[in-house]
Amino acid sequence: MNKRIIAFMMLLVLMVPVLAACGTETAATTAPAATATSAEAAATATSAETMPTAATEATAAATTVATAEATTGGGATSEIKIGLVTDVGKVDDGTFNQFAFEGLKRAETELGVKIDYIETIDPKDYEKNIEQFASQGYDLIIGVGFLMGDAIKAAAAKYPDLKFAIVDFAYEPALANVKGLVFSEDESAFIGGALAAMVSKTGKIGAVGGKEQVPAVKKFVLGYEAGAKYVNPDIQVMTVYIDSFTDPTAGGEAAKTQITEGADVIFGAGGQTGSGAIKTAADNDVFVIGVDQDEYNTTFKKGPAPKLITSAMKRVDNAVFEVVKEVVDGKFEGGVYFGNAANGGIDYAPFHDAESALPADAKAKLDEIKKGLADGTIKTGVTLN
Amino acid sequence: MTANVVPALEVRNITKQFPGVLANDHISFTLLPGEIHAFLGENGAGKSTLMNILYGLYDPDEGEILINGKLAKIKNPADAIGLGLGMVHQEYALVDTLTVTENIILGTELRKGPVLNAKEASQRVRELSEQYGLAVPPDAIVGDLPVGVQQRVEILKALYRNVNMLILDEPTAVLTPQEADDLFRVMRELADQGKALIFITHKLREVREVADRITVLRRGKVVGDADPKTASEGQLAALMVGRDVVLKVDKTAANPGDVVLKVRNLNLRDDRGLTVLDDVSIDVHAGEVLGIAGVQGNGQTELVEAITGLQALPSGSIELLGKDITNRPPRSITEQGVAYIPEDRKGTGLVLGYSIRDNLVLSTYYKPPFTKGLTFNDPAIDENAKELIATFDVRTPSATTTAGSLSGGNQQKIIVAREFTRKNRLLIASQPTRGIDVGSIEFIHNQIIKQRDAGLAVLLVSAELDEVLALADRVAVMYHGKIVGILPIAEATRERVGLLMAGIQEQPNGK
Amino acid sequence: MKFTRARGVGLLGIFIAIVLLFAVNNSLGNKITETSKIQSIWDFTSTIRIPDSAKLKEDPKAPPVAAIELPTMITISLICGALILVGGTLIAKNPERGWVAPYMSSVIGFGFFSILLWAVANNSVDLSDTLSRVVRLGTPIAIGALAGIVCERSGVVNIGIEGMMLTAACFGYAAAAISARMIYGESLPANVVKGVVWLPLIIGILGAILTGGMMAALHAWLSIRFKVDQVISGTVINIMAVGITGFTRTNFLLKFESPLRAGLPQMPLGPLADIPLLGPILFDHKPITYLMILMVIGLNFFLFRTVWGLRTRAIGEHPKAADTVGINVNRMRYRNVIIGGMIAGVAGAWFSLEGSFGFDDGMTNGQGFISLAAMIFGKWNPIGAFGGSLLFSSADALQLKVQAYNFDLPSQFMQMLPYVVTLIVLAGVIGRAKPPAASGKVYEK
Amino acid sequence: MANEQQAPAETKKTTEPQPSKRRFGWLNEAIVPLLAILTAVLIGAVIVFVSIPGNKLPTFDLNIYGSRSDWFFSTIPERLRVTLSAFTGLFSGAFGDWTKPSTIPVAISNTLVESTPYILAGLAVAVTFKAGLFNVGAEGQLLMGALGSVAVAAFMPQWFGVASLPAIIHLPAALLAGVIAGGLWGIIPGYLRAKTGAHEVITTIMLNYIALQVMDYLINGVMKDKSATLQRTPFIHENAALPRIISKATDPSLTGGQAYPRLFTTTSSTWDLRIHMGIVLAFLMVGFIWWLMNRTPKGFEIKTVGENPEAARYAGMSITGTVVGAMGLSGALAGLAGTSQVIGLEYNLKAVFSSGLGFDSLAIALLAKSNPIAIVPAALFWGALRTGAGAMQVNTGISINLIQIIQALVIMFIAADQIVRWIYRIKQAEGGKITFNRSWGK
Repeated sequence: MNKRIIAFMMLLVLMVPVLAACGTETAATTAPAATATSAEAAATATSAETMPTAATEATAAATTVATAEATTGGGATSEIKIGLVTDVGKVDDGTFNQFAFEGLKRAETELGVKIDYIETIDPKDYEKNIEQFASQGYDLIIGVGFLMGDAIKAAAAKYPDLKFAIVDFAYEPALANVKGLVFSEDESAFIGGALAAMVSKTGKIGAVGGKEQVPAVKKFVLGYEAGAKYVNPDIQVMTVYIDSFTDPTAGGEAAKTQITEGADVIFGAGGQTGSGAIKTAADNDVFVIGVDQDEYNTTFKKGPAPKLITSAMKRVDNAVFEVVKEVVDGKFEGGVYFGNAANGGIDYAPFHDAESALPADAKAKLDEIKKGLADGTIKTGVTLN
Repeated sequence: MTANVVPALEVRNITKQFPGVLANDHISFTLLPGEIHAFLGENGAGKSTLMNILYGLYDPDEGEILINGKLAKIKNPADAIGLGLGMVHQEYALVDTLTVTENIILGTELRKGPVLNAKEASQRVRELSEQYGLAVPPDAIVGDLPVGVQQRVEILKALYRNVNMLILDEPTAVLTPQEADDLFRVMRELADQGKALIFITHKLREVREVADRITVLRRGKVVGDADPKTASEGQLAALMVGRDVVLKVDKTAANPGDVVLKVRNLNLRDDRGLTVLDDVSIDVHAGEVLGIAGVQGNGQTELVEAITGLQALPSGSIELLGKDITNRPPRSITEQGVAYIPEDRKGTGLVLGYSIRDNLVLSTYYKPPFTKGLTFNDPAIDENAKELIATFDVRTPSATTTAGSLSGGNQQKIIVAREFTRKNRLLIASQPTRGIDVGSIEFIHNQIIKQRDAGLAVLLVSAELDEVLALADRVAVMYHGKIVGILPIAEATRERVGLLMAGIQEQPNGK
Repeated sequence: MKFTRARGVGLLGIFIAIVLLFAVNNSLGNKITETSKIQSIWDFTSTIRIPDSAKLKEDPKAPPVAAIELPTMITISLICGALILVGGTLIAKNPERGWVAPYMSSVIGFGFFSILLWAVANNSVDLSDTLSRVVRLGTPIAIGALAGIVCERSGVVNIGIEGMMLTAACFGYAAAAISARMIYGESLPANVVKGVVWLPLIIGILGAILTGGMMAALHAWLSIRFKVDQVISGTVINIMAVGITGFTRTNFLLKFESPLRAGLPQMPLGPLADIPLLGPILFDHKPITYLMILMVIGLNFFLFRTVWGLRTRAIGEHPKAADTVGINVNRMRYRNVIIGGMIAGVAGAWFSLEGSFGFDDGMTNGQGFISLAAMIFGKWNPIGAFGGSLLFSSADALQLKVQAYNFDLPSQFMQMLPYVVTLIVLAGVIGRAKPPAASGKVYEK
Repeated sequence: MANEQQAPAETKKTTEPQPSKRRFGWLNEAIVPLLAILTAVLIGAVIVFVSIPGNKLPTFDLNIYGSRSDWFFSTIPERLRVTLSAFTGLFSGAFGDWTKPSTIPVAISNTLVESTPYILAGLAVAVTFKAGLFNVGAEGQLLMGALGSVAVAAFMPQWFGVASLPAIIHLPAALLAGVIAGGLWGIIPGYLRAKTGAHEVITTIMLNYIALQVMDYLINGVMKDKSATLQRTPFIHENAALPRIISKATDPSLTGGQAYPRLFTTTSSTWDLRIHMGIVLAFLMVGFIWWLMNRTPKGFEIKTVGENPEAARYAGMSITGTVVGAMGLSGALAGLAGTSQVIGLEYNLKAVFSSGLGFDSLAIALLAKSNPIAIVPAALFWGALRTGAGAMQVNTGISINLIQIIQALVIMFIAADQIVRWIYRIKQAEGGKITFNRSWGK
């Protein structure tokens, strides 16, 4: 009795790859291009449309040269494939992982590219995860996060014919097949800080950051401080960094401490932690400033949010979308995309429900500052290290 | 004992099989109200199994139980209690951290809704203890009480549940002879009040003292009934063991030599600050057996552990052959020629999951011939096992059998084999024959005497007064951590030692 | 001179005091240049404010009830001096018992206080806010510790509390979100947008309790029915929890739009909340925090005054004894472990419905393990465990508080503070605590 | 349990109960773990089947499907296909796509690279299991090992004021530093356990958090590569690196000017592999630990302390010494895991987040029932799951958390093997249960 069950189970296990192989074959024969005697690689690329299994997607090409031929030689029938490797985190964790993914999703719907992603669980897997896409000849591979700097660089050297992009990191000197997507977070936060200083009555404002070691976070926080001091040199800025991007409770508590010590505007810069901070602060009736995206739409679920005065936006999504578009249009070049006030890569969000609570001239003043940042007449003065 | 009384309990053909052992083989007996029915048998004769079946802790494979003439199903202790059966376990079923009252009422609590009615419960316990003459402090924490009092709590626990049958499983094992007498008085009183009592023991004298009827068990079978008034100790012993037993150990007079072990002024307190060792000083000479008598838990364990280095000492000194070994690590003491049979065979003496072969080198594994360079020398270890198994008559299918699967006697032989074959000057044996069969007891007793005759100093600790009296050349008695007297064997009568064990000091000049 | 526990603790205390003194001296020395009013490190003062909670609501600038100005360096020196003195006495006298725990507690307590003074040198701090945060952050730890107590008192070690909390947080939030959607549809009716939506929140808490109970049932099933080592079984729970919640979150929760916007509300208890100092600490919290206080008192009562408590203590100490008087040990253990899991579920609800609103991967952040430490610290007594929880949460609260003052201690040191405190407490103070005797042991007849 | 390996050879026994059982002993040992894995994977498949993300399925459309349940049933073929492709993805990610032989070396190399720290950390935990300790601290010990080795590998020449040191000195020094740092981090909880009774489960978890902070502090402070924008240490010196086994020549411009060694150089991308000598070290350690535990007095002491501490004490073994030693050895092995990651694979150390290795290594040691040899297949299985997870996600969009669910189920079925035995009607085996020191206090 028991032997039979075991045997059956064993059989089942053996069947898995066999069945999969069958599935692959069927798909391949139904795919229109498969009947032609075109290069195997091309056929693979085509059949991938209908049958996205690893078996079919795995490129036949033994060398990267062949892969490159496949992607370019596929012509109109071949689909452009974009692979996204997240930093440790998820594609929907409310950090740059999510915003990069949203840019990519927009590219999927608007540009018709095929997108796939891998969520990294351990930093030592960066290289492996990039390899996963590279070895299958993805046209563009996007790495999210400065920690992936070395891994992307290595992969770019290994696969010179593939295109890469990396969020929050730029290479010096630039690499021919990598686009670094960096932002002047400080400028974005500078505007937010200026607004904070304008609405603060106590002369004290607070900032709650995520991990201090992440340059983007630090630039946000320092930019915020600089912006506030630009408007009111005597303003006191309290800063708390929290060693996590996913601890809204700690974020909220940090905001509360700052409020009891007199802060009446709170800036939250650090994923869920920052969102937790501004949500709690808003509940405690002080003004708050969001980060990365217009948090009116995310954290506050499209309102009502009378306390959210603006968000210091960093358009990772736009940058990712743009770089995909460049690939689709065949205009991709290695180098740096530098998102700043001048090119709209950073911005501040509309006031939404807080409009009435703000000083009348606030909008004008902010536009003026933004213009100043864009044309270089105002400098944030933020440098790291 | 009129014939027409309905038996309180009737057991018919109870059979219980454990893996490899037929613990109870078609046992039948009756128990009448108002009688004390003793069950006599060696360890492993099946007494405890039978009682655990009666009390619902085990399910019998066969047989039936009738209570007051009616067929009873006892699935668990709650059923047993409901049917009026109480039990005083060999190892007390008392929760040390709870109070006397809490222990007594546990399971049948006095309550106001979900809340305990502590006051009334305590009052009830007080009344009950007065009614049966069993004095206990109702609000004391049980763990703080002496064993004798704990046993009273156990009995009260049963009485509190209004039982009319009470099983006492080896109740005298931890009592002084005087405390035991006290217990017998209580038992008699209970019987006079109409309760039926089952009294389990392996001590012949006790059954003759208190029982109305005796059933003897051997290897799971009833081998005979006896009337305590007529049966002699010899007859009972023969029935119990199945052959004529030598109750005396053959030995010649001691021939003491130099002092081997010199213990001076040991003092020790436990975690709670209670005195465990109180200024203990003893000498053990080469070629003599110093027996330490005393009720368990009076500091014997700590004394022995202090000598063997297992217990750190704040004060006092221990010398072995003139060399100070106080607070030395156990290994260095062993290496100076100390063999030690620990009281807890399974917990301390052996690693039950290891093979016999490995257990036989448990304390010598690290040195040649058992090691060669960095690794074990397997042929030597195997050879050692083969030799000792043969010499010490360990009954086992093979040397790779795990120690845990052997009988208690064979387990003890492994320890004895391992310890006695080293080069020793001092032998410490703590409860060396507890819970093992008569054959093994005899074997081990003879080995101890052999060691003494070979010139070793022997320190024997036993809670069995008979064992001490049979083996020792001098008897030291411990009470509350103190050595209350040291007697040469010729002066050590059961009565004198018994009084000392109860802490009653003799006045030097007679009172 | 023997090295004993008392001496070790004394040495550690002296070491901490000296390091603290040097660090403060150094750090304040660096600060002198920044301001002109202060000439030497002795001129720094730290102000402790007790605000007027009643008036603060209308006027954020209302003057405090009291503002105690302490000379920073002198106070810290006195504290450290006293700690060094007592530590020295410990080393010299080597007392056998009764000293270690109070001394270590005061080293930690006064140490925290000194760090606070140090951070607010030349500044002021709101005491009632700091202390109320201690209670708030202590809530999940204390509830977790209670869960641990219920399990361990009945003889089952539960290191799966972390996992139970995490799953409960996840499914508690899910229950609230989904039920809100079912009751209100895609968006809340206009009249409740600003108010509190009680029904789904209560369903959420119940869902969390249920989830905790189910995870605990798995733990009980594995460790009682299958006699799996309880530490392993707890580990299974912890790993499983990470997987299940992560999977649920990405595959379901994130795709689900709930009309619910806010979690459990602040519930000041009327005039009681306006009492200076005491009000914010005890009477101005969210529901689960009040519930925690009730549970601590309640469990203490149930454990020591009721039939259930007596039996629970008995099966955790000596199951055989309980069995012989007719208590079904394993059934009772099942029941208690599940009750423990349900309590852990309440702690889980705190994370996703009270502390913050929403669920994130790993949002319990190891608090379940700290709960266990608090339980051990409290010697398996609810009140003691509550004290332990406050000790740990005060490390957390302090860490959040001092950072707001541009404190110059590296943030990593502040971040590791709770864990270091746990370690010190476990090693120094409770080394001798006696767990329930049968805890961790399978009961076999 | 003890010494069963050498039993059959020399003892001349007359009655060996069941010779056939003995001959296939390993199969009996392995059948339950295998079935546990199988069952866990099947349950995983059911989970995938039920919860396939919408973007991989035809969208629910009221006009076509009528109701949700219709939709569910009508998508069953599609669900089956995606489920299968999830697991084929898992397989091809871990072992290569066998229809395209060129993908095989890289995939297998990746699996081995992933498994290397699992083998070492699994061994680390297995050693403590043998001593009756439950070491959850492999993660912290690994981090400290990585820190120690990177300190020596990247900075040691600086301390002596030279440009570089010969490999014969530098590589062993780096290895040793990692082993010692990990070992010390393991000794702390060992000492606390032995001396104060503080339970190792909690102390090691606390030490994991502390290790993370210490590392974070150092990497952002004294050990930071000042020239890099990344928070990482400088690249290690090439003479301190463990060689890769076969790969293309590295580009020094990518690796801080260092040219890292390899045993065989290739120009083919197929054979440009990340596998490094760390795996060889891991196998050596497996052999060493087996030898230590089964053939030496020290191993005997560790096992005895684990089986019965009372008896060990009575037999003259030092409990404190053994517990501290076992934890130190465990820490050293975990430290070696971290070391091989740094000097064999990454060549520098980044500020990382918790990777859950502490719990993974517990699971591996449980799966292998603490048998050093069995650690290898257990770690390979774990490594394969992790390596394949990426491809699975690409194929199906299934959350990587599925892997964690499968892993937890595997441990559950291993720990409660009665469940598996009950499902497949296998008789209960003798012994083999692991037990730990149970109480929290002393």
